[in-house]
Amino acid sequence: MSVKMEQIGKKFGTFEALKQIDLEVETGEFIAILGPSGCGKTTLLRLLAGFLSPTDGQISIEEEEVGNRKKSVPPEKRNIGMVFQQFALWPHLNVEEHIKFPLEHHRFCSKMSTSEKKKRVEEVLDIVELNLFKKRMPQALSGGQKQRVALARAIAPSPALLLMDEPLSNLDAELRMEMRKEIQALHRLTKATIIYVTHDQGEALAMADRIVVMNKGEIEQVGTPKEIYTKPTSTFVASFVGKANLLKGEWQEDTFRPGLNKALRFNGEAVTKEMKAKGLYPVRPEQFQVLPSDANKEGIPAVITSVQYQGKEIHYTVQAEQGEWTVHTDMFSNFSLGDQIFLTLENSFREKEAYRRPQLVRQS
Amino acid sequence: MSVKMEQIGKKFGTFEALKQIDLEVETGEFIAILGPSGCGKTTLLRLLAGFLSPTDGQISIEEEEVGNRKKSVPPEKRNIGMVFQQFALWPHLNVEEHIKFPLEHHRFCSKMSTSEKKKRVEEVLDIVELNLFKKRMPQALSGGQKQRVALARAIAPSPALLLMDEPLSNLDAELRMEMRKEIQALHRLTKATIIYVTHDQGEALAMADRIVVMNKGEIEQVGTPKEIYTKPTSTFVASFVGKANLLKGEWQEDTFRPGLNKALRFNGEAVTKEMKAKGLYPVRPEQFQVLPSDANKEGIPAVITSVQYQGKEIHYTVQAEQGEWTVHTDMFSNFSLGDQIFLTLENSFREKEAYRRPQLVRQS
Amino acid sequence: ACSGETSGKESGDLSGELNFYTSQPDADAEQLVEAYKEKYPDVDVSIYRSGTEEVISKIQAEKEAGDVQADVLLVADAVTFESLKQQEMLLSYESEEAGAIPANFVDEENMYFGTKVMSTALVVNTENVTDLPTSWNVLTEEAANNNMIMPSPLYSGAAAYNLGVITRDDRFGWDFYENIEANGATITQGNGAVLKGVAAGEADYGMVVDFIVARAEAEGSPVTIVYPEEGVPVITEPIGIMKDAENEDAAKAFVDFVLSEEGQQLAVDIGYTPIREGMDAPEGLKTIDEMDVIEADVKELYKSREEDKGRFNQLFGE
Amino acid sequence: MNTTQPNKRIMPTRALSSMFHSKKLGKILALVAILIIFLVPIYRLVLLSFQQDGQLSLANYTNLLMDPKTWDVLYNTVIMVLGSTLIAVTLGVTLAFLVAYTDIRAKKLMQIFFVLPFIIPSYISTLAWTQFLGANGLYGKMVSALPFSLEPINLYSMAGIIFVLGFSHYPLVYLLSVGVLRKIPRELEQASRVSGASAFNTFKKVTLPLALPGIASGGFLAFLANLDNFGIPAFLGIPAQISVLSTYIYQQVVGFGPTAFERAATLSVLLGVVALLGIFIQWLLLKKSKRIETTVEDKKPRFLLGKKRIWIEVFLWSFFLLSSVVPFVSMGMTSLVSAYGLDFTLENITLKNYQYIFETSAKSERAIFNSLKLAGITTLIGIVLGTAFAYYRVRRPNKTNQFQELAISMPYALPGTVMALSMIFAWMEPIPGFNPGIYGSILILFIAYFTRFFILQVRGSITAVMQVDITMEEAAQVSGSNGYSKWRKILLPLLLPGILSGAFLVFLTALTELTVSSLLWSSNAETIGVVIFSFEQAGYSTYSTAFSSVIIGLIVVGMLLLYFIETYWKRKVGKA
Ligand SMILES: Nc1ncnc2c1ncn2[C@@H]1O[C@H](COP(=O)(O)OP(=O)(O)OP(=O)(O)O)[C@@H](O)[C@H]1O
Ligand SMILES: Nc1ncnc2c1ncn2[C@@H]1O[C@H](COP(=O)(O)OP(=O)(O)OP(=O)(O)O)[C@@H](O)[C@H]1O
Ligand SMILES: [Fe+3]
Ligand SMILES: [Mg+2]
Ligand SMILES: [Mg+2]
Repeated sequence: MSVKMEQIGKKFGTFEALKQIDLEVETGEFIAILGPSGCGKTTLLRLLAGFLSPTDGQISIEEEEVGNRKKSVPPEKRNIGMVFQQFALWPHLNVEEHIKFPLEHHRFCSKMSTSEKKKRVEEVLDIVELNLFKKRMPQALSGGQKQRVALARAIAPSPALLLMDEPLSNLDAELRMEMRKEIQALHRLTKATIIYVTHDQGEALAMADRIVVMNKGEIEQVGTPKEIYTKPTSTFVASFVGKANLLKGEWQEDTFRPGLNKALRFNGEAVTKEMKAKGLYPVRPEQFQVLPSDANKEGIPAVITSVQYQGKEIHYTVQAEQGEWTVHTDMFSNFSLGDQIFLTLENSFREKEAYRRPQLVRQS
Repeated sequence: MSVKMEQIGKKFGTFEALKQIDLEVETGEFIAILGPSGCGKTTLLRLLAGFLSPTDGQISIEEEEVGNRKKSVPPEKRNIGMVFQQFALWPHLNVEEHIKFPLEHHRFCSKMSTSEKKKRVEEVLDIVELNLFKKRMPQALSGGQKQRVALARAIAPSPALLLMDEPLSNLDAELRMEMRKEIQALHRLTKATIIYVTHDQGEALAMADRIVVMNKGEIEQVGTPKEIYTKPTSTFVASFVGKANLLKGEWQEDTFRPGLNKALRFNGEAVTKEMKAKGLYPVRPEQFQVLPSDANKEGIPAVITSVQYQGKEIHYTVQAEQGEWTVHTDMFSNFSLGDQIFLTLENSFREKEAYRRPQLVRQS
Repeated sequence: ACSGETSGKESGDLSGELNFYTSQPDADAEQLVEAYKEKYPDVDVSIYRSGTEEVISKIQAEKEAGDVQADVLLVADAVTFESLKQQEMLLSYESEEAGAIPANFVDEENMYFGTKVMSTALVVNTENVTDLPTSWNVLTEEAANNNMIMPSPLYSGAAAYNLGVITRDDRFGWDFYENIEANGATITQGNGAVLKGVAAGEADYGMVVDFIVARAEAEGSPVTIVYPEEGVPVITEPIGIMKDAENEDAAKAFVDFVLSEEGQQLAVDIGYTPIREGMDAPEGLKTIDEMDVIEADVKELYKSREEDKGRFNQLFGE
Repeated sequence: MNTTQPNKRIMPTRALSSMFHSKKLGKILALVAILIIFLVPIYRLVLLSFQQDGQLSLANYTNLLMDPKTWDVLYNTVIMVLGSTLIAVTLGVTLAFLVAYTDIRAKKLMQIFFVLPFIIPSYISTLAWTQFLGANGLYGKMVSALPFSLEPINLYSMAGIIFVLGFSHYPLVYLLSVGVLRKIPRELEQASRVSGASAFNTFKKVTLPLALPGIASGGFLAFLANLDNFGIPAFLGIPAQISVLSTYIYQQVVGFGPTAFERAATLSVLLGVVALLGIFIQWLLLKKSKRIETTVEDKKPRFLLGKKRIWIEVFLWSFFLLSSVVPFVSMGMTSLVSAYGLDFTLENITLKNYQYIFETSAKSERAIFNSLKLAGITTLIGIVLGTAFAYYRVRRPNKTNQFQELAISMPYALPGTVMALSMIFAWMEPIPGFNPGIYGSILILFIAYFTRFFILQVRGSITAVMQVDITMEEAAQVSGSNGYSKWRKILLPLLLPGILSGAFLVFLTALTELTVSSLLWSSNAETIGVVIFSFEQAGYSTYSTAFSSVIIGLIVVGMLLLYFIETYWKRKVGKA
């Protein structure tokens, strides 16, 4: 189902939760909405579902205007499914009944016989791995189990437009990975349009056809995961999605001279023109090379302010003169809080070489 | 505050949510509880808080028995703070009042003057970055904002024991990182004992002094993050925390011969004896080397079944004869669904060399 | 009277509907109507029965709403009728049967007629009082100190009537009520509550309408009625026809029947003192001839009722 | 894209706009219906208060307001209503709390005793109380056994009125709060406990504010019930010469003279103003109340009383003994003696009163049947319309429905007598000159009951709707369900306990209604109340108490039956 939002604005009282949102979604697309807490993701979904009316602009579904300042086609007429961020489970229905409900009522869900419904319920229970819990009431479920019920209810009728508001936030990594796969499979199978809100950029990058990055009620950038990750057009996207540290300095064509150590040169062929215009060089945490202070090598001086063990990696936060940066190293580095270090890039000094050559296989 | 659980069991009706839990927590320790959805994490916290009574065993806090089958010291006498998984915000109080509430009631919170309370509220609002929202009611907050209020309320009175149930699950990566740091700072500052439930092993590895891995109501392993990550004593821990793929094969002392390609040899000095006893060799996703089928090199044959773009990495799911495995490569690999590949390890064939030498700096 | 067709203009057999509003006890009203219907089987009588106050309020409300539904009215006392008369709500009817009724119980303009005699007398709890009093003055004496009950004129029309009559009698006047007040009288809403209070022994003396005492006594309640020597105020449960009565003929026949010997005998059988001269009173009650009746001019009573009540209220108010 | 397909675009717009119009039409119709049913009677009353000698004038008001007696009465009224409402709320909330949250036993059985004070006619409970506390009563005997002397309590006083009113009307608060309390998510209270608040502080700062919808609704109904009650202030106030608005209005109504009615109307308007006060307080409270996450009634105890339990149970049952059993037993005893006032000794005991009621009086049966029919229909229609209105009032609050709620409340606030008279004004000739015969048939009673008791259902339902979070409906809607199926499967199950407590109140009040019926009944349409009233008035206290005992006995048996059916059913379903 195609969706179009034109110049959408939404105010709560005087608070502008959404500003001038323009977005077109094609039938069958998988769109992830990514953005920090409070940026308006849920509000956007609620507008699409028809629970809220925009204070400005209009929303069309399948070329038909369904929402503007004055009118709003009610949710049940929109052929949608939705996973609510806060689950919204019905306390008087058990797991199975939750899944059966949309099968019985969704008006776009083809009429099913009782046995077909039963089969579908079992199918969906399988997907969310809740077969053993089908007779449980919501109060007797764990947080993650509740969330899976909410997911199951939304996908059961295979709606043409599926709105998901952080549907996996309460699940452990393992299960989350499985659910991701299930959602992707579902997407392939039903060709449903999916609009998927998440705070986890890994999820967005992995699953979406396109990602919409939002900030403070506005859209910052729309693009494929690769575009968003590798070609951020704004500092916000660079730091939010790519987790990039933005080094300030001077650009001379494709070469960057960091402000904190003018002797260094970084290759910057792959850096977007927007960054160059701002005099910034984005460095992702794992791109840094960390040298101990006694190494007597040139680099940007910084001090370790936090160390987080991550199994295969260690994440440091370092304080440089320009601000706080994040640095990831493999698990064998061994710096402690307060250590003085120097940061460089692999490609510094090697101006003539390509920024980084594609390699077939990683040699970690 | 020291906590001790002895032979704790908890049944809901006939369902055993917790079985024979033995756990000792030292004063000032930061314990993370990690486990899949529905394994009993929340139940454990609720027992510690005093909302539930164990059906077996006893709980002591500071050597004093606070809960067993028969008696239960009420929560307000336990000097604790808690972040609820489902937030449990009071709909009739605004953000500021939520934070003020424990300051006024917590009996272990030193009596504060009105101005001190005010100051503390501002401080905590700063920590969770909700200054602008202090007069908002919970209904008018986004999911992540609500969660931060729940966090703020729990930490405000600096309780001696802080129970947190997935306190960051609704936050974006950026904010989550900041909150992590704040919680760590708080921990350093107040020397509070923290018991932290999470489904995110990154969080657990980064923050905790010790990690408790649970599964199906039982404790699988307790240990420091390094121990848990590098020396899993059970297949569950290996795969759940380390995300390790467990290759089946034969052990000859420290050398492993994978079942799917008997010609290969893996070095296995670092592998725990429990794994060896089971004839398993754990391989973490990023340890695999992936060779294309035309490379004509020896390895374990597998087929790509899913590709997930992750920015700096690409995550593949592959189907080998022994089951599904997860493989992470850097962003420059370029396999598609259905591709036939061969998997090897860096240390295969090199039996004489150490499994992996510590390196000071990562050369990614 | 909204009730549609009035077919019975001919004097022979009457028909149509007749709305009878009354404050008589239920059973009494029913017996009366049954007896009437035996004579005029085609008249369909509907009874509305409630307290005098409620009946009058209802009629007033009906008037306010534009159409009085009642045809025949029978309520406790003459003053109430006087007020309706003043509001020109009654129909004048010279009943042939009225001749046998003492003239002072028939309205000058034949708008209402007394139908029975109900005196207000003393009620005494026989378990606690052995020495039966003889005078109203017992109420102002030590024996009745904080030990007597009377109905409130503010709530009960009959009590208001008694108040008017007694205060206008030279032997009593307002002094009598002042003394009662000083003696710690308890005021209740109506006669029923007085009887209950005395029967239950909450107080030993009470001022109450006679027939309910006789009835209770007959059933075995520890109470008895005492007619004081000074005489008793009497209410007559008058009957009258509403001006806009739609079924005038049936209404007139009803009045005639109530006043007739047959109708009066019915009252006696139920337990009331008949008003028709020359008939016997039921067991335990005096006939009208045997009673000394304390009386006052109905018109004057009507005019000064609000004033009387006001004075009473002041007297008994805190 | 917008301009290329004009047909496709206009069609739904038109359909939508016509729907919009029909919605508007429905709104207007509802408004008109409420105007007619609830406001016309009051309108006539107000009009009357501005009339003197058929002329429009303010004289009634100036006269009344200049009369110091009026101010006395107003003062008394306000004291009485506030005092008794306070007692009713305190008792109601305390008991609701004990039942909803603690592990006391036999809660289901207690339910029966909770409602008894509300359905025992007030003249009976008043009498029982006065007898109990009177010089020869049980209390007197108990007190005289004490080593020190205690003043006998004089119920014939303002304090007495407040006390008995409070004890008669606490069930309203109890019934509307107990479900609300049960629906408060446990975690909200737990969050308070881990924040260090004691059980008591948690109750004060979290539970109470969250239970506000129920407490305010119940308190408001108790407020109105206290305001319009006539029986208790009449019985206890007349001897003490305390007049309050309801009794004072009655005095005016039964007074003579051309201004009697007008004065009564004017006073009724004043009473309406006092009722407005209650409505505003209620709105203020409800404005503060917030919707909570929707849960089903959680009947598991939240507080284990431990050793204290037995003492609290003893206290509770003594309380029931006093507030429910004593009046009930005293009524039963009266109904068994052969004549009023006789001692309750073996030779005086007889069943003849019951015999009389069942054998000689066909009316009793007819009355029971009529009352059941009236109460049943009123309740059913009330459930549907009351819940619809409540939904609209809570989900789309606006000036119109706020005003409608006010209009709906008024008839319950007016004393029964005034209310009945207003009904006559309004319904005898709803269109001047045309009498459809509603007045004079059983229909008028039905309309009167509906008008008067609709607010009970509305409050019950509003309380219920306020406890259902909008996301419950949103989830239903994205699942494709709206209208019928959403109501049947999602809303009704969640609303049911609240709706039923409202319906329960409507049914019981309508079943035993006395004042309004005694003015509006017509031949062959007598109700239970009318029969009791006429026995009582004729001095047949033994009959009236026998009849009351039968009625209350039937209600109790009915409730017991429900109780057993429920436990039986649960056991059966539980096994299956
Ligand atoms: N009241 C209850 N009645 C019956 N079973 C329950 C009840 N509460 C929890 N359970 C079950 O106990 C198990 C443990 O629940 P718990 O809430 O502790 O899980 P959890 O580890 O917190 O999971 P999650 O990460 O999904 O929140 C779950 O399988 C759950 O379904
Ligand atoms: N009813 C409301 N009244 C006022 N402000 C509101 C209301 N609902 C939401 N907001 C505000 O609008 C902004 C956007 O909220 P929204 O729920 O869309 O955020 P979100 O992007 O979903 O955040 P999260 O990831 O934390 O769930 C927030 O700042 C929130 O405080
Ligand atoms: Fe009377
Ligand atoms: Mg959100
Ligand atoms: Mg949990």
